Amino acid sequence: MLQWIKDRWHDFTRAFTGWMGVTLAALIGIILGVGIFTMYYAGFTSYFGNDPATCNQCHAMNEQYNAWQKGSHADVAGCNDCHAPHDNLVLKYANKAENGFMHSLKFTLQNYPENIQIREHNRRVTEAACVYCHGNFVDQIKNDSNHRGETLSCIRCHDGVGHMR
Amino acid sequence: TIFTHRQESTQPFTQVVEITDTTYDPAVWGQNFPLQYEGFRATSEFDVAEMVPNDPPNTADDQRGEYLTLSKLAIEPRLVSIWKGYAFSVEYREPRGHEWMLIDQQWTHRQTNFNQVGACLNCHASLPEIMDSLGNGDQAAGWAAMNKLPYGEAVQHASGPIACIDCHEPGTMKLRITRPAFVEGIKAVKASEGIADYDVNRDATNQEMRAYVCAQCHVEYYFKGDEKTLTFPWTEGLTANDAIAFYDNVGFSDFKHATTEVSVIKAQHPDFETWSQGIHASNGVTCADCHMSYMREGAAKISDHQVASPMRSEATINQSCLTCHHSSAAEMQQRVDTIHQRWEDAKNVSFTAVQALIDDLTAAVQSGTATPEQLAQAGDFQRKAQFIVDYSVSENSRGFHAPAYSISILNQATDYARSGQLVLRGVDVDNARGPETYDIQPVEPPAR
Amino acid sequence: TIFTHRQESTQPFTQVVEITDTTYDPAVWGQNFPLQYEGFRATSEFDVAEMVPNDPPNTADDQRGEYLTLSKLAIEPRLVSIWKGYAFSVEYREPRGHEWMLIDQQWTHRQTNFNQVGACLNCHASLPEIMDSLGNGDQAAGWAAMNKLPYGEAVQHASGPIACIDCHEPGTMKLRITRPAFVEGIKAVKASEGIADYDVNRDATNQEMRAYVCAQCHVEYYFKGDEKTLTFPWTEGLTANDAIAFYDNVGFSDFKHATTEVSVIKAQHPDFETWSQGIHASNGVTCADCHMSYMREGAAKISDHQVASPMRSEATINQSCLTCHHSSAAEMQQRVDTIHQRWEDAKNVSFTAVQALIDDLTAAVQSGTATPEQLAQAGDFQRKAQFIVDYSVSENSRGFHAPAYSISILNQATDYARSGQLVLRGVDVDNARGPETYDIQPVEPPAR
Ligand code: HEC
Ligand code: HEC
Ligand code: HEC
Ligand code: HEC
Ligand code: HEC
Ligand code: HEC
Ligand code: HEC
Ligand code: HEC
Ligand code: HEC
Ligand code: HEC
Ligand code: HEC
Ligand code: HEC
Ligand code: HEC
Ligand code: HEC
Ligand SMILES: [Ca+2]
Ligand SMILES: [Ca+2]
Repeated sequence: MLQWIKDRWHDFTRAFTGWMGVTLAALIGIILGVGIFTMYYAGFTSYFGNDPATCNQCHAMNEQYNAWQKGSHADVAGCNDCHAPHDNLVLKYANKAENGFMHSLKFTLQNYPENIQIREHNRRVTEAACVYCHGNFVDQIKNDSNHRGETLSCIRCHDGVGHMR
Repeated sequence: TIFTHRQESTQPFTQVVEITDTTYDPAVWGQNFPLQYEGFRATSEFDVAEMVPNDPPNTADDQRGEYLTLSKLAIEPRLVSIWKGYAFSVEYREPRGHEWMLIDQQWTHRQTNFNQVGACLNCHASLPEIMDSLGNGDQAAGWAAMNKLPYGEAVQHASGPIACIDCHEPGTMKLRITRPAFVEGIKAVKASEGIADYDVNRDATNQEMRAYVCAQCHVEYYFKGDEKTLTFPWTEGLTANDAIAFYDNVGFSDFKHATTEVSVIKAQHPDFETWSQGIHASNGVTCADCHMSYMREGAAKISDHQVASPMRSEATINQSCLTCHHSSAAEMQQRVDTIHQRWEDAKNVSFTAVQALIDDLTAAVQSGTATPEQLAQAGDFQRKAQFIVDYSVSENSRGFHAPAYSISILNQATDYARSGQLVLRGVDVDNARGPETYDIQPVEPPAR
Repeated sequence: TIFTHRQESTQPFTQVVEITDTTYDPAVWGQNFPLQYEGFRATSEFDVAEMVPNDPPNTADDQRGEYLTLSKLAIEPRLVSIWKGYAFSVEYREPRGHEWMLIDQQWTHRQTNFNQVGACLNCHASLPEIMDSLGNGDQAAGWAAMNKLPYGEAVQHASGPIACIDCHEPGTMKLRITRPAFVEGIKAVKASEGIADYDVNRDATNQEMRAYVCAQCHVEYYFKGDEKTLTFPWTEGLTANDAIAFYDNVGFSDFKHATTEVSVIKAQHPDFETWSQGIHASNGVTCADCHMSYMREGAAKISDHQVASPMRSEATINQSCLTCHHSSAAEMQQRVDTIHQRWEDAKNVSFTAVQALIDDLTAAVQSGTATPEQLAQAGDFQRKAQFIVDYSVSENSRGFHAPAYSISILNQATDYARSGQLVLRGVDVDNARGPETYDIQPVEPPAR
């Protein structure tokens, strides 16, 4: 029974992706207030900042935080350099709000899998961040993908870059 | 947004010369892309330790240079047995780099001492120029003409081995398919998967193209009908058994075995088909990922155009395997060695059985002791068993591209070969029955 | 809530009771480690869909509860064939969780209707208590006594299935080996690798122990001599062929096959040996990594003590496989399915051959037509072929623990079984010859 409730809740929260998710999450969030509380507790304001320590407020992020510290990018990129959109401020904060809310909610309910998996839209944000910094270096190898209207996936090969598992 | 703009910058290259549909010469492309060109030419390099002297070199009869690759017929003499009556029993060697493809084909005894056709050129020369030249601009007509011409005539239209234009679209540098045989072949595969009207140059993803460009040549093939149209046997699917089913359906055989008189099929380099059955393929890891891995050249990252074994040095293992496998070069070499060894052992089990069947059938034909039904059945087992063993040996990775699959087909070959022997002794043989076809009850327990 | 999570992380273990060498009851350990205990007890759970009703349940003759697991003899009836003349042909089922081990052993017809010995308890009960009880504190003596006692007597000393004390050292909670058979077995393996005087409890790394604790039971075994000493056949190494060599060397057979009269060997659950031949083992991935993967409990990470299939739910796939494989649960399930299917197909090829040999040999014995040499040779082929197929079927991962290896041994089994059939027809059979043993020259090319 408990599993069933967990599963249904899981389905429900899966609906929170993309723009629709942002709106939905915000609405329901206000009604429930639960996630907001956690966000506050975890440091609501700092969630919108750039300090990786903020992310590590939640022990759910320990693994990534610790690995990031040992990884190749610790000196050059913080969490948000890879996980927040670089192109426009509105999008950046909308994305953060949605993520912040989702994570808080799930953290509170402990409704997240043992190995957290990046969601598709967040993966795209991250892949774009790679190109933001390494654009010139990878110009040539992206040629064919560009012509096909595809985005070359960097993490297909460089999956350990931010924080080796 | 900024990202999409960056991703869409479609002209990342410095254009020194203009490349058109008739820029056949790779050296001209090389002016725009010197790094890729350098790697491309380096496919002429080889390890002398893996070669034998061509003694005397460069005679009028043999222009293959100072060295030849090792003879696979000497390494695995049972290949001679299964190919008795066919050109392959005369000469068959290890391959070497792409720069050698035209020369090696022109001077092999399989070519010089037999009547071959222009279709051979599909995979050993730069094709666009030949098609344009023979078709006067109509590539389809040029291709049809080339396929059925005698080799000696067709080769006059070839100016060299594979070139940039064979894999890239001039101008955009997009990958593209230039071989009609692959266009048709992959269309059949997709159709069998329920995808209608597949146009590879229109529908393939970048990831797919990174395997498909190779799959124009590194595949099993036959020359169809009097037109000698190069064809890939893929309508049933991509496994070895699918290929056998295909040839049985269309009633094709390559030759009649000299001593067993069985009509048999020759398998050639099914690298692509085998790869497609492995775990790398199902994870989207392509030929280019391993054989043309990215390398850093100054401020840019490019694809290593020295197409060769990724295991040839610690540096290349690092550059290909270690990107995905967080391990060491030594450990990766170890894994590959284990896979090779296991495959080698399995091959020996199967090939011993195939050789035994051929010996038995040869004796039965000579002595005239077997019934026609027995000869037909045993012959069919020979056809299947030797095709599979041939398939596995002709595949170039010695089991690596799909370890469990490669051994599973060898297991079938063993069963077929031994079954053929049994049939000659009048045994009714069943193969590969499922448990549900048996009716055997558990034994009653003894009283306590 | 977040408060408790933060607090939990500071104090993962609380010592409530003291645990000593004689704290046999897991419930007592559970007071210190409630989370592990909870998982441990949950091995009693099962999926009713994979069970059949035990009708009527819990009679005086059968205390196995309301459900029994599926009969493997019904799923694969050829098992009955190879085991004719042995208890296994009477009842053999799918295993279930650890909590059932003692009950399932006590009430299987293999036990109730045959004379079994105390050695059976090695792997189906908590051992330290039995050894202490039977040896009055001298565990070695207690063990020797237990092995040869009739089962019905020995089981009186067993208070339950595996417990914490079987895997953990009281106090430190270090992993430890409690089974003398494994201490000896692994010593022999290490000796064959050139490591002298290996003491597993002193020399094993933590990583090794994460497999070794399981390898005390999930291994092929036999009862040696009149002492019925539980022994693992590992002096030659850990492969299936090494086991055959071992049994041949010591001249051991489990039983005489009822219809072929051949002395054959029974293989049981070689999960550890098979795993050791796979790529996970060579990368240091252990049983515990997949079957007892780490899980979050509040802020603490613990080992999931509900030992079971990692594929049982999306959550467990995530928790085990996805720690290393950056993929999705669905994709991992797909990979496992592919491996299972390929193994199943290979098993059917081999088993069809083995069944055919048994039928042939049975007929030959009945008709008395074969020579004694033929019977002996064909019998030896039966012994090897059925042992390998048995080995592969008794292994519990259906090919997963070492996909290519599992199929490679089945290939040998196919060859052996068919060879046995040929021998009965008077054929001289060669197996698995290397290419260097043949003398076949390439054919001379025809003149140009
Ligand atoms: C309130 C606790 C908390 C904080 C603070 C937190 N996270 Fe998370 N995060 C979680 C939880 C819980 C999940 C798992 C959600 C799931 O699996 O659906 C998660 C998942 C993720 C994911 C993967 C899932 C997805 O949405 O794509 C990313 C990426 C991520 N966090 C990044 C960050 C970054 C960057 C920060 C700091 C800016 C941060 N997190 C701060 C709790 C937190
Ligand atoms: C904020 C800018 C920034 C972002 C975002 C970024 N990188 Fe980097 N990356 C760098 C810099 C600077 C270096 C050089 C570090 C050094 O030399 O030690 C680097 C180094 C690397 C390296 C070489 C070191 C190694 O780990 O092997 C790789 C590969 C790489 N980045 C890939 C990526 C990928 C893939 C992403 C996206 C997932 C990414 N980078 C995102 C700035 C960035
Ligand atoms: C250099 C880029 C980079 C940096 C810096 C970075 N990440 Fe990531 N992160 C990634 C990439 C790439 C992925 C997707 C990995 C994958 O799917 O294999 C990812 C995935 C995640 C996930 C989902 C879990 C997973 O492995 O898929 C979480 C959670 C996360 N990051 C949190 C963080 C936190 C917290 C920080 C800062 C301490 C951080 N990241 C810093 C690139 C980065
Ligand atoms: C036009 C046909 C053609 C195409 C396209 C082609 N190959 Fe080849 N390849 C050949 C031929 C023919 C040879 C053998 C040349 C010889 O031995 O003279 C060869 C040789 C090789 C070798 C060397 C083998 C050795 O033992 O040294 C490798 C590796 C290889 N190819 C991989 C690839 C890969 C990867 C691709 C795609 C990126 C590819 N090939 C595309 C025809 C082709
Ligand atoms: C469908 C593509 C294709 C066709 C058609 C083809 N080849 Fe090849 N050939 C290859 C590939 C790929 C290799 C390298 C891999 C190998 O040796 O297995 C190769 C290797 C060779 C080699 C070097 C190794 C050896 O076999 O001794 C020779 C010689 C050769 N081919 C001759 C021919 C001749 C003669 C024909 C026509 C009868 C022909 N090829 C038709 C693709 C092809
Ligand atoms: C995951 C890596 C990987 C992928 C993907 C892969 N290969 Fe290979 N390939 C190998 C390895 C490893 C070998 C064995 C090389 C050796 O033993 O030196 C090999 C061997 C070969 C050889 C023989 C080379 C030689 O020097 O003997 C050819 C030809 C080849 N592969 C072609 C292909 C083609 C065509 C594809 C795609 C259809 C492909 N490979 C996909 C890794 C790969
Ligand atoms: C198919 C695999 C693959 C993909 C996809 C890929 N890379 Fe790489 N990348 C490599 C390899 C291999 C190297 C190492 C080249 C070398 O050592 O010469 C590399 C090197 C790099 C480096 C330099 C590392 C150094 O040592 O300085 C950076 C930065 C990088 N990649 C970024 C990216 C980015 C950004 C993307 C996506 C646009 C990307 N890569 C996509 C395989 C890949
Ligand atoms: C056997 C097929 C083949 C041949 C021949 C070939 N290429 Fe490529 N080339 C590839 C593949 C595969 C890629 C990777 C494309 C991708 O993933 O986007 C590539 C990529 C490139 C790129 C994009 C940048 C990079 O390095 O990834 C350039 C430029 C290029 N090739 C130039 C050339 C030139 C110049 C020649 C002739 C001298 C040539 N190629 C011959 C297969 C080939
Ligand atoms: C672009 C990524 C990538 C590259 C490059 C790559 N692999 Fe793999 N490899 C994988 C993936 C994904 C798997 C599946 C197992 C997993 O998820 O880890 C795998 C599995 C394997 C396996 C086990 C499966 C099997 O087929 O037996 C071996 C062995 C292996 N790789 C060897 C190699 C070698 C050797 C090379 C280089 C020649 C190589 N790989 C290059 C991604 C890669
Ligand atoms: C004391 C002997 C013993 C030890 C030690 C042991 N097992 Fe078992 N295991 C058994 C027995 C006996 C069964 C079957 C119980 C039954 O069916 O009643 C079993 C059943 C299982 C099953 C359930 C199979 C199914 O189909 O449900 C798994 C999984 C398993 N064991 C894995 C392990 C792992 C992993 C370890 C080590 C961490 C281990 N075992 C240690 C004896 C043992
Ligand atoms: C070396 C350890 C070991 C010994 C000794 C042992 N078992 Fe088991 N037994 C296991 C393991 C492990 C399993 C679970 C895996 C499996 O079923 O293959 C198991 C499963 C079982 C099962 C449940 C599945 C089935 O086979 O129907 C029964 C019943 C059983 N054993 C009875 C016995 C009897 C009776 C004996 C003595 C004759 C015995 N066992 C001796 C380890 C052992
Ligand atoms: C890399 C992961 C992995 C490792 C390591 C591993 N296993 Fe497994 N095991 C599996 C998978 C996957 C299955 C198939 C489960 C299924 O089909 O439900 C399996 C099946 C089993 C089963 C049968 C379970 C059932 O429910 O039918 C037993 C028993 C078992 N393993 C024991 C072991 C032992 C003992 C070891 C160590 C010697 C081990 N395993 C190592 C993944 C693993
Ligand atoms: C079949 C063997 C087995 C049995 C029985 C067993 N454990 Fe464990 N236990 C393990 C393994 C394996 C580990 C992981 C040890 C490591 O990697 O260091 C472990 C780890 C632990 C740990 C360390 C923390 C953790 O979770 O990793 C505790 C505490 C523990 N077990 C308690 C218990 C208790 C209490 C019982 C009985 C109720 C028990 N165990 C029964 C095999 C077993
Ligand atoms: C602790 C790490 C780890 C865990 C947990 C793990 N694997 Fe693996 N797996 C590996 C490594 C390492 C390889 C070797 C290939 C590579 O380097 O990627 C591999 C290879 C494989 C392969 C290809 C090789 C083969 O045997 O065919 C498959 C399939 C696979 N894993 C499935 C699984 C499944 C299913 C699970 C969970 C039940 C699992 N793995 C759990 C590390 C792990
Ligand atoms: Ca062919
Ligand atoms: Ca046994």
